[in-house]
Amino acid sequence: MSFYQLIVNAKWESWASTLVYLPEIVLCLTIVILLLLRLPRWGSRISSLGIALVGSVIAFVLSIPFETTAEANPEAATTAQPVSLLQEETSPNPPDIEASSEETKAYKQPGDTIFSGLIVYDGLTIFFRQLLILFVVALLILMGLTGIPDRDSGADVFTLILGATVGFSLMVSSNHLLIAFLGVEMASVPSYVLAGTLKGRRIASEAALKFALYGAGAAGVMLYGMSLMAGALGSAHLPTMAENLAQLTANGVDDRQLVLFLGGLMILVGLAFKLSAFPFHFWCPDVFEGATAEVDAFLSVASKAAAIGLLLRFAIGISGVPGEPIEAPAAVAQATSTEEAKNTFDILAISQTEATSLTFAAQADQEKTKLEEKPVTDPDSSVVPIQDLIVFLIGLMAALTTTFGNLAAYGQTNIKRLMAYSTIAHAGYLMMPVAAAVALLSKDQAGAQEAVASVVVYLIAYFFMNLGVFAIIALLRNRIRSEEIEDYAGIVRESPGLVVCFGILMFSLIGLPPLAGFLGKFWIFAALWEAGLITLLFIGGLNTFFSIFYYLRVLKVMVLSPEPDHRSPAAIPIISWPGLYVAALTVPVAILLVFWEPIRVYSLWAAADLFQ
Amino acid sequence: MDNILWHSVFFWAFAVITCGFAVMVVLSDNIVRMAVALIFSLSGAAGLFLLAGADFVGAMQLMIYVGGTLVLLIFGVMLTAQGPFISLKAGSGDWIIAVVMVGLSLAMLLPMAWSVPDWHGPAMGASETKTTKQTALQEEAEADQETVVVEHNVSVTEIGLSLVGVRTDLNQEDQESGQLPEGYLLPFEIVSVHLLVILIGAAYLARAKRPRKPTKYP
Amino acid sequence: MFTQPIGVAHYLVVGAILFVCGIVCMTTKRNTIGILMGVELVLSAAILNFVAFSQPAFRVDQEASLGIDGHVFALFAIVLAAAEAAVALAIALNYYNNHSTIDVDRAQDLQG
Amino acid sequence: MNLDRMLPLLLGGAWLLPLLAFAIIALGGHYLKKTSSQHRAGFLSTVAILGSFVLAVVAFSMWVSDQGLGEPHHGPEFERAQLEENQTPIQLAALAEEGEAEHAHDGVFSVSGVWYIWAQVGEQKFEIGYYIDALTICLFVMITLVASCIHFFSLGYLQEELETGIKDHLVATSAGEPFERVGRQHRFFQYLSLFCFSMLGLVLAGNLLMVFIFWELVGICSYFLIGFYFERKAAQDAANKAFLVNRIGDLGFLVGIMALWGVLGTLTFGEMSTKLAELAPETQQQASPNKTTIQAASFLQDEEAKATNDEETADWNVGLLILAGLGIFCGCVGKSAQFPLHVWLPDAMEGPTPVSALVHSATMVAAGVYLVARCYPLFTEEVLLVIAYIGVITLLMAAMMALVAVDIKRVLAFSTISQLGYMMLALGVGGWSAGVFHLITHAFFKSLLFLGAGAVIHALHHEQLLIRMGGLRHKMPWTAGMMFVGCLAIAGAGIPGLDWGLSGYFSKDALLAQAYAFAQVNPSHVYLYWLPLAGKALTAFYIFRLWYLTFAGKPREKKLYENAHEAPLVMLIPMMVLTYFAITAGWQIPFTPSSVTTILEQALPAVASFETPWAAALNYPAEYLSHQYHTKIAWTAIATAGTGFLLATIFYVWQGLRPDEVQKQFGPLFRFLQAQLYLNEVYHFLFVRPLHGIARACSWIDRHLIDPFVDRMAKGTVNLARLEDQGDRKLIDRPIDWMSASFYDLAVQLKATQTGMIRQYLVFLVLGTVGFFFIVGYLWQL
Repeated sequence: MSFYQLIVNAKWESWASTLVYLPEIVLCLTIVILLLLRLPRWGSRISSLGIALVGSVIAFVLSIPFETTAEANPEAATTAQPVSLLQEETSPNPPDIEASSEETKAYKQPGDTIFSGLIVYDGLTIFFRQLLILFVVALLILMGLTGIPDRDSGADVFTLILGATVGFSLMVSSNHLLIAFLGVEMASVPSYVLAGTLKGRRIASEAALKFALYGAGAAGVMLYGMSLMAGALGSAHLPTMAENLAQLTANGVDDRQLVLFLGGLMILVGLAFKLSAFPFHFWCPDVFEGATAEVDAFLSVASKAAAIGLLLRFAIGISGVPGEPIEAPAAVAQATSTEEAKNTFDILAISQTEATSLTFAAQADQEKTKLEEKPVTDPDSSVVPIQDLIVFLIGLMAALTTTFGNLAAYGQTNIKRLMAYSTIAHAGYLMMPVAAAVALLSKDQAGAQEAVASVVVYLIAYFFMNLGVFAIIALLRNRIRSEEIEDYAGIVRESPGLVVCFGILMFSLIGLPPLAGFLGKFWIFAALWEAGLITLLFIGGLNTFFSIFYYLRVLKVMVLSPEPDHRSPAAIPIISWPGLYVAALTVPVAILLVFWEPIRVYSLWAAADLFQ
Repeated sequence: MDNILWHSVFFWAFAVITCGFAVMVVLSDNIVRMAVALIFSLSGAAGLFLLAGADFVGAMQLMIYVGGTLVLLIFGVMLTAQGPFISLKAGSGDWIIAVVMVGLSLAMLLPMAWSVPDWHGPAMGASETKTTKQTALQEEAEADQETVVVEHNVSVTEIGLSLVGVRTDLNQEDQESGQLPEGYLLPFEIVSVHLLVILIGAAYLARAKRPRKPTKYP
Repeated sequence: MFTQPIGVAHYLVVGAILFVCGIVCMTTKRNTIGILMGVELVLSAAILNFVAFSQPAFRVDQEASLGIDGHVFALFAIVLAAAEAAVALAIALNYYNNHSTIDVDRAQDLQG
Repeated sequence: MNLDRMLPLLLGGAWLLPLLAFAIIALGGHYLKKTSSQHRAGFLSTVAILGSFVLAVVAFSMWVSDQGLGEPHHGPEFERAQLEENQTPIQLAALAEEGEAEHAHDGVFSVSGVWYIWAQVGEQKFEIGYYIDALTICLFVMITLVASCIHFFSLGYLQEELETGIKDHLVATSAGEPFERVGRQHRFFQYLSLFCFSMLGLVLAGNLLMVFIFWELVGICSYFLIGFYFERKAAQDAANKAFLVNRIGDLGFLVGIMALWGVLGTLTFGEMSTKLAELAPETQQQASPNKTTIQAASFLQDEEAKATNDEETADWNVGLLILAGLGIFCGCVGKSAQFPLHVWLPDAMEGPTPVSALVHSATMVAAGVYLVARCYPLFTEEVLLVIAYIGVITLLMAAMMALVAVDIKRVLAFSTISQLGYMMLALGVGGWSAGVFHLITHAFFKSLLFLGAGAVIHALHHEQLLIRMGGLRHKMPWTAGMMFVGCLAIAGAGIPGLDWGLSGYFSKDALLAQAYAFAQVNPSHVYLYWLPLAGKALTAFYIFRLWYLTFAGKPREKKLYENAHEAPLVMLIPMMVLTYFAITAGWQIPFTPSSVTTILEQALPAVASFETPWAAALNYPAEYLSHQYHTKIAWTAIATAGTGFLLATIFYVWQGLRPDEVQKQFGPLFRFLQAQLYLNEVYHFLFVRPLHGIARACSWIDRHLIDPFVDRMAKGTVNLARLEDQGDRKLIDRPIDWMSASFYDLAVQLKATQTGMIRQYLVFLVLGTVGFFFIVGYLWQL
């Protein structure tokens, strides 16, 4: 096979992959533009914030999954009438019925892998990408409002944020350990710099140093774990690894369990660092206190979301259903998934044409025969112990993390530090449904899907809650020049609207109905119940109780305490850009419960592809 | 003497160099000495790479890593030249913890490293194995000899092609059966973006603040 | 000792020793640069593992070797480690500028 | 004309109009108030409710033109003929079954659907839907009509709330000056609009969950409106009390909803009957004429074919159904102020009088009755019996308390409780349409009475004590006249021979007849007839006592009397409208044999309830059967009411008997009644004091356990820092100190783990990995 032929063959694949990878590419282009604008003289006159905002908004628009499906089959066209009309307009080049399989493959569907299997492009990827890019947009607006990167550092800071976002996106869609590691590094390393954004301040540099050293150590451990895992399973490609693992366990070869366990544990340690899970959370409070509130919001929402996405991919990927074909989902599975998508999510119905699935069908037959040859003895029983181990590990870590985060938050005097512990606690809550999903993998696929969906729901709520709180912290810092809780005393009398928003966000963080936090917690607890993880459920409930006190203490200080004598005026009216920004984040928190059904459908859709 | 495998000899030599200098890095208090020991240790590791048939990786290890460490050395000298070296000594308590950690970690890692019989060496494996990926050449070789050491030294071409998304080491059947070759085009491209971001970030931190009004935020 | 062929396990042992040296370095050195050196040791231990795992000649179950994947992984790890070191150095320099010392034990402003 | 499409549209519009008004006033009320025309908020609200009324009337007329007015079941001749043949109670019961088979299972025409699916849990959906039948339509018209009247009335009544400086004499300030505040009429109308929205939503709701939401919303509105004069301590307390007591009921309601969910798997009204039928298919099939009480052929007992397993499930289901019924009724007890939970309603009179008229007599408190009527098929016989007895207890007890009340509004409040008891009783004895009919007539005459009382209070400048009034008929003849009509209506005045009377005559007659019919076939429950009859005398007595004390005789307080004046037209006209309906609501619609009852009967649900093994089987006579007793009952009832009226006249007009002497003689009883059976005190002892105790315990725990814990954490940090300091100097001690301290504090003082030392963090990174490896590895025996 000549090099030329290979290139030609690879072309369609790469092109199709590039099409669905456009958001990241736009982010990268924005980075380059930000860099190039420094060269010409007039470049400094262009607002780097504007460039970054435009870039991320375009990326967000592109991250909305565009329909590449053409309704070639007339029957299918009639059944899915309203959708198909839209699709035909948006699809760039509808393939004919006679189109070769190669050409139909060119258009990537959710559920496919792209870039030769390195990256999964499925509902979860789409969700995380949208969430992360939307978060970047919101964060950039906040930075514009608070003006924390000044004109000098603006381009640098935005470059770092966008670069880290590309890393997050890699993390959540990785299908390969290399991509996972690359993603973690791309996400972490810019974050180290971001933590030290205010480079003239002692504590900022200290925070960046601690973050960098701890992160480097954790990355080393994680890489070591990856080497063991990949070596023991003979591949770094997650589905292949899962298949090999299933084969290993099925064959009763258990001399590698020590290597596998240590490798998995070390990868988990690396993820736990990103998630700031106990006992790998130590960097988190220090970094949060030293960094600016804007960066804290970035670390606590985007970074956590990406880490939980990677944890989901890894935990479910490695212990997923054994004996599955390695490559892109078989046509049979895809056809069923298509039906499900139609049923569950008509609005975004990502439908597959009959023609396409027919062309896949031939392949599927091949896969089936291949599958039958493989000596997988009892697929269900063989990986269950591994799943149990993963559930135990993640569950234990989640329980410890939540409890620690909530208890340690008690004595805090700095609001950012308090929020750091709160973030730790919420990371614990987020890990719980992952354990539930793995626990349900071999028992109840629909239940596992619900568990993953609960992560999605919680992240949506968490996005608004934490960004809102940190935005308020940043705005107040600009006024009163302090982030100590005691300096917030009686602030309600100066800016009542802001404090009402703060109160709603705090109640939501506790998880009280009818706020968004309740929605997320309810789902997570429901998933835990479904999975039979009653102990974890109990710990989660207990921790919700613990968390009430320290959140409300802040509110108490804001509302009840008398105002200190010497404080610069802190009035931020709600009818002002900063006030409206905060309100815009608070309103969804207050009314998200109303959209229970759309959110449920969306989250289930996002989780669906993981199990096909 | 015929029994001596020179490969093993060199392995042990490089292993001793690598580990010995690594221990020296740990034990030394002087940052310059540490850096020098680190260079030797990493060079030893590069030798081990070469022994494992990873010529290109070994070369890169020497160029990037060892070269990079030189920068570390320069920084170390630069930053500590003014301060007293003595003050940066680790306390006795640290050493006690270190010993505990060494004990625990080795207790964790060494049994793990030795736990798989298949990995003890090509001849020491207990079972006969059937390989699925053997090429015709290898099958021929197997026919000749009882125990075959299938060596696979990855060439620069192969690595280079894989970085642009073309895998030459997987044979035709694998590709046609739908086995997607895991080309590394994406990471190869994306890591360049990463390096760009890193450069900007590092430069941002390292460059002096332009003389302007002091930052107004606390 | 010299008559036995070398296997993956041997490499893993070397890697384990490197790893332990690395983590001890990270936890005992008060010099920031020293800690970074420890990180480098840990990373090179991992890279060593990757390289060892890619060589089919070192093992019985030859089809399970990583082959080119391991090499590429090792390469990327080297690149990423270098990038990380660059940023860590920049941060250390920044720290030094603010604290006039490279001793990490002086970084005590943030605690509790 | 398509009912399926038009009705949701019209009623939905009628439902949302007040919400619109609420939103506008809530957001822009401040600005509305500032404008020159200060009535604006009130007008807005009034226009909104008038619009709702118009829409409701349109919907009503569409319904009538499509569905007709409904026919009365069987002519009286037919029944009489049947009655002669079947004299024994048991045979009567058989007749009842037959009637059921013929009529009750005809199927109720209803329009139901879903506007929005809110959430989906498993197969279950939570929807924003609607369920419209004759009951819904009638209640819509009634509510919007009464609400419109009361809105107009409020415009006059709350005139002074437009001023910027209002002196509230009931609020004591430290200086002894009357408390002065800014008027807040717009707030009043804002709450009123919200209330109307919630109340209409409650009636329109398509499932129990929605009902619960609006149930809580009306509760909130009630809370706001009772506490409208929130500067007054009494108003604050009353609002809190109403809210808290209702919470107890709502807890039961929630339990009921969950139980219902458990047994039926649906909360949608439209699906309930089919699900119930699935649950007990035999009951439906066996509704044959042969079935008698003695046979007691319950679907549980005669199933030899079914395995015990199934029986257990069925048992369980019936148990759950009973729990559901009791729970739902518990909610109704709270909202409709039935016996143990009635204590909040008298206190709720602290709110402005229009509120008392609308919320606490005509609509909100009737919501409980409405819910019982709506969920009627769900109630098993035991539950219905409980409802009936609770109703009887309530009506009698409240009527007796009304005898001794001295506040004009409190008399009316007790009267409301009593009448609600009548409705519950009617529902409990199987008189579905009688109960609902009384609900509607009561709404008219009771809001009329309240508005009259409001006019009096307005005229007397917020004087509410009956003993300080008197002779007001000269000053305010219109009010006096209309209130007299209201009194006659509530007393059930009418002429049995001509079958002519005020609205209350018909409704009370119907429900007493039903009670009589029930007592006939269930002789052990004969008190369910006699006690309400006695209650009727009490009703007539206390209501005329009220009227006499207010309007008749000589003025007792000269000064008050002299300043009194007739109400303005804006208050009189709504009262006239209500008077008209208080008179005619029970009449036959001209040129048809129909009346409000027949319209309502279009929604009559199947009375067939489960016969359960746990209670002696009861028999529920079909409602139309009670028609035969109407004449007989009417004579008895009018006689008892006349007795009450006569007694009141003797006491207060002719003064043949002196109330104070009676009072002295029955001192203990009098005090017992005046203290509302000491229930408030009992509740205080049973609930409030323990709660205070718990609260004290919590605060103690907070102060003595949590605070020291936090303090210790802070101290621990200081100590640790000190230890570190020493450790630097004493190199040998340091590791031990450091380790012991950090490990001890890891367990106890979590905050102290965050020492700020990066190297220590890295140690934990390694130790964490190693620790997880060994611990988990050990646990999993790897």
